[in-house]
Amino acid sequence: MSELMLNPWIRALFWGLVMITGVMTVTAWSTWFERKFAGRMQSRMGPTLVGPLGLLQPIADACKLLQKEDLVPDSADRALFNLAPVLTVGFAMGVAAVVPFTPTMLAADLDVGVLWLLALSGLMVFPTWMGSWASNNKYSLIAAMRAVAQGISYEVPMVLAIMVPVIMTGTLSLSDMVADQQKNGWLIYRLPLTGLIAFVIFFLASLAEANRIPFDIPEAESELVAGPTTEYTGMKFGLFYMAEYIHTLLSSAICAAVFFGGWDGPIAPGLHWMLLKSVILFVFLTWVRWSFLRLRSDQLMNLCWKYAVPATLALIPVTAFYTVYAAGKGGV
Amino acid sequence: MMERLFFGAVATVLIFSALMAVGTRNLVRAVLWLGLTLATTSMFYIMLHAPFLATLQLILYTGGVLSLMLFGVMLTRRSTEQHGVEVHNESNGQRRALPIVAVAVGLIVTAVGRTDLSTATPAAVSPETREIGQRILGTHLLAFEVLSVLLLAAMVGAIVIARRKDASLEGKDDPRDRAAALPGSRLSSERET
Amino acid sequence: MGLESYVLIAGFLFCVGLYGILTRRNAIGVLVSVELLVNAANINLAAFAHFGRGLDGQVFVLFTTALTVAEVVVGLALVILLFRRRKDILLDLANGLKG
Amino acid sequence: MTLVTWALLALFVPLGVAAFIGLVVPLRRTGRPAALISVAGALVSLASAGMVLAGGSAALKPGVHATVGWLTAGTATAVGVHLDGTSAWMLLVVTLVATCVQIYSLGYLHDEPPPALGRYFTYQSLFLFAMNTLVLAPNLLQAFLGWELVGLVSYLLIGFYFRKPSAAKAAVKAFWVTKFADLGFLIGLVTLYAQTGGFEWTAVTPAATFVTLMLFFAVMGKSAQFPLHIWLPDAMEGPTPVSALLHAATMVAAGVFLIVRAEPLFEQAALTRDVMAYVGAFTALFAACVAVVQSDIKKVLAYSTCSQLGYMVAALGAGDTFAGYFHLSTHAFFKALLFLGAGSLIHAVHSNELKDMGGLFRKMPFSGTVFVVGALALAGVPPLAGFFSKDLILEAMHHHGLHVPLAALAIAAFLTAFYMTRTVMLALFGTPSHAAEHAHEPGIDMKLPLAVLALLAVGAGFLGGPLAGLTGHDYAFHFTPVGGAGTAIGLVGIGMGYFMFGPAQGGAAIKRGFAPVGAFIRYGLMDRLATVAYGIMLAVGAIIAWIDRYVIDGLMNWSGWILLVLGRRLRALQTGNVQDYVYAVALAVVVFGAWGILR
Repeated sequence: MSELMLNPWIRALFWGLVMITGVMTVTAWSTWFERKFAGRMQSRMGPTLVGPLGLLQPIADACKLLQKEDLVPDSADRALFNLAPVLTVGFAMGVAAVVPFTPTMLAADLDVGVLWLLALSGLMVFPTWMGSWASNNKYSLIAAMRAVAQGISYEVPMVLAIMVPVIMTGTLSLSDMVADQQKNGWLIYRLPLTGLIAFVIFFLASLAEANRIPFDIPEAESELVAGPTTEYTGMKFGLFYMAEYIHTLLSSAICAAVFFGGWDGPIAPGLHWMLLKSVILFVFLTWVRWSFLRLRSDQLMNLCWKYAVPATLALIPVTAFYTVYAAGKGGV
Repeated sequence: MMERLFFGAVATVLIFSALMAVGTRNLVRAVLWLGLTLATTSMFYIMLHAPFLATLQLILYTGGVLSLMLFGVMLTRRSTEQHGVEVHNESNGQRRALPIVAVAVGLIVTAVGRTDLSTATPAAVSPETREIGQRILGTHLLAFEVLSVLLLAAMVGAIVIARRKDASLEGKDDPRDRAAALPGSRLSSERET
Repeated sequence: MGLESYVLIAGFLFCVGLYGILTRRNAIGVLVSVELLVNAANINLAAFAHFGRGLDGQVFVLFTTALTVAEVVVGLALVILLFRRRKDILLDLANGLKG
Repeated sequence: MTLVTWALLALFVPLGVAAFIGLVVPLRRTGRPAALISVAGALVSLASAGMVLAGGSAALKPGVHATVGWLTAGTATAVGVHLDGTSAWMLLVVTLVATCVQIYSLGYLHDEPPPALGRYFTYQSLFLFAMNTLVLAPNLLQAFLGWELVGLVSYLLIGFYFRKPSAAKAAVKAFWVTKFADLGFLIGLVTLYAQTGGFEWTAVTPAATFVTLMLFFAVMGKSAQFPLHIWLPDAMEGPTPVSALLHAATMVAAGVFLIVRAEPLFEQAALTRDVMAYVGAFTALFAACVAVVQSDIKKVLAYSTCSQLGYMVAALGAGDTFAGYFHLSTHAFFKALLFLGAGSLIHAVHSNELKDMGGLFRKMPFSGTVFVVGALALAGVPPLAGFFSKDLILEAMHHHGLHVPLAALAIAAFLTAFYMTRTVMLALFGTPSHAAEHAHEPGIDMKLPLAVLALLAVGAGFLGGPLAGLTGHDYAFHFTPVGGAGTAIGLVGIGMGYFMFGPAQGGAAIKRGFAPVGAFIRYGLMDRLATVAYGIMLAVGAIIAWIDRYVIDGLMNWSGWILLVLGRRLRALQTGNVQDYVYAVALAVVVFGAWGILR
């Protein structure tokens, strides 16, 4: 077994399968968790009927979605319409490839893991756009404009924010980043405030890229019906829904790895720590989701261009200065 | 053998998507086919031991440039689409373009055939990403700085070009526009001539 | 795979782009074709960097990438201006400089 | 903490403050808190500069050099700090004057709206950073960065009242004139780099003459030497504390400092030094002449600054670096004092005009006294600060046999004493104007800096010995005939001024005799010159016009006709369709490619 795992292809395949299954399963039950959590926040019960504590609810949901009729609007661009949900899950899962759960448990230990991450988050815009354009529906089209504007805007602070960890650890590989944190302390506190601000902005930007509340302006069901997914039914809608959850979960995992030391922690094995940190962040996200109102389009853009981008631009020289002089690292 | 097959597959996708990008009449699809071409190119970069370029290609071209183009398509929708049907995207001038392109292909094949490119062997170790950074901020620093000035100029230029409001088309809420719309002013006399 | 296969593919891609530039009526279509040209050049640069054991080729791909972004930005701004003035973006109709 | 750490603190605290109060918009908008933070930053900077100097000449003499690599393409260059006696002392002078000015501004700009106040202090902190960058520069490249930065801040501060058209115009004028001069700096830098592959102060190169001439051109712009002085009087549109800090004490002296710093370079260029001696002396004389007839108190001081900078440049041209440098530091103190004193007079009467003042001494004894102290120091009355440094300059000119510049400087010394007496008499004594009736002393925040600077204007002259030791020169005060003559000339000037503008109001005949000259200088020396030049140009132009009309135009018309006919034929090629042009390009590429490949 161990000899077999040395072959990078086999290794990638194995962990890829593990990741996909794992992520799918976790995603399914994260919807259950979210509904329970939201229920408690609003003095409700959440799902209770299917299985003990409603634990089988996700399976029931999946069955329901599969049974529904698959509609394609007459004037839709059929090929793009069908391609979009597949791509959206594909891109979301692609991120999983570089998430380092433990030193050995990661599908692809890319040299340029960070860039891969950014690339796929950037690409996430396309399926959303494609689906809404192909629907040939007014609401969807407005949603498409919003999605693209939001996507390319938040790409900027996201890239700039993650430059802070990159400069501090001097690597583009996510696993090296975690290893560095194990040695020199977590990035969230290594440079006071800077790491924290970078984390907050990165986190916000990944929320915006995933179109989560409070950044779900393209979806905005109260004004745009359901945005990109207006015309989607059944499992195709389910795929969009799933992609959002996968994206959110993986964002939490990545933030845990990049800013909170990943698998670093005492006593318990690394994987436990990594999962614990990810789950805490995910709970935090759920909490945010059920506490905040949706932003307006212009507020969203203001937040990005007037606050997040200047802040990250200021962080980069500060970090560079710290890295070169105070920590005595880097330098030419 | 595996490598050959893989290369062949990637090259086929690349060329096919490129042909579709210039050939399809549907502008949106053309842009999306271009996206496929660019994504496939990043596969080439991986085969050429340039993973940094590959991911950057995805971020910048596929993520950035393409989104911009889609924006362009959406903003000019009235031109590209009527009653939900794409129009006006047909090609013209094939009769004169085809020969020149055919000659160009022939020339390239001939030129490559006359070289000794096939004897070149690839580097055994792939270079580190770090080295690229050092190159940019070392040997090519001047080019890098000039490039930053260029990007700034492009940014300013794009804003200036796209921002200027045509008083005859847009609402005249800016006083300068109102002034420009007055008879005899320079801007208004330039307009529609 | 040898260097010549990359160069040939890139050359062919370039010709496809050239064909697009010459035949597309729509300004955005022309921009798409220009992307193909630049992409072809980039493949060549990366290939020569790999086979020539240098890094400068890769560095220059980065530079051309940035250049292309600038070009697309300005190009699209022009397209939008054209659209505002003429209500269409068809290049063969935009011949105001006709002698 | 090491000296370098202190120096870095002096450098970066103002930057941090500028960034903090500049970028945190709500803070900037509140005005006064931002101002206090800025003053605190300046005080920290001043304390750090003091600590650097307290390190002692033993530590500073060999020069402390701490740099990091920057722009490492080709040959490496560096940024960092270079500490020796010269830069340490200059650092102290700059931070001291800046701190005084900032404290003074608290009172002077009290009535500004809060956002404007915040903006003002952001610029002030930024200026301190920029100036310190220049002062601590380990090489010419960093000096250039600082040089451009202070130019920028100067532009921003001159245009502080940007809603006033004259201020906006003055800012733009200052910017363009100095930027034009800075081209010289750039050309000099590029030449130096091409010759030596670096930007070192101590570079040795055969092209030194050219490089230094170019650098001196930039200095002429920044230090307001004739004929590039034209921006400085206009720059008085800025708030008076700004004039005191930037356009009297520090920024305009940056040019002089640059020459002091680049002494090894200038030593290789005898020609440049001669040019400097003559340009400096001429500027000193010319500006002093103009200062005599100004009616605006700030304009008097502005021309006086020009004139004094001329002294420094002339001294450097004579090769006596220390004399120029010493005068730079004493001048910084007493000219800042004069400007701030003038500021409190202006503040009291709300006018720059001398005729709106008069009799202010009785209303404002403190401001009047410090202004008189500054004026006496400027006039070179012993034992005030200006006496020692001016004496040293005159002696240096004499020592190096530069008799023509010496004569010019001596006349300028007379004029200096004369116009300062005139200003004092008109502004402080005589009959009070209507506006001066309600004048009263400023608050403590304006008095304190005035007191500090007045003490320095009195005592700085005695610092010559220690300063010389610090910068590695020899200096001991001797009484010499030249110096004595200079002082005597100054005293005569004062007497003359008192005679003409004092209570006696004598010398009516002289006044009448010189009235046309005064009017000529006041209302249009440059204009008259321009008129003459204009006449000559018109005459030459008429000749050229004839040739142009009948010879060249004839040819042109003929060839134009040909082109027209050709053009009509060729127009068919211009289809206006972009793709046709691309097609032509592609066709050409394919044809040439085929020729190249198949050949």
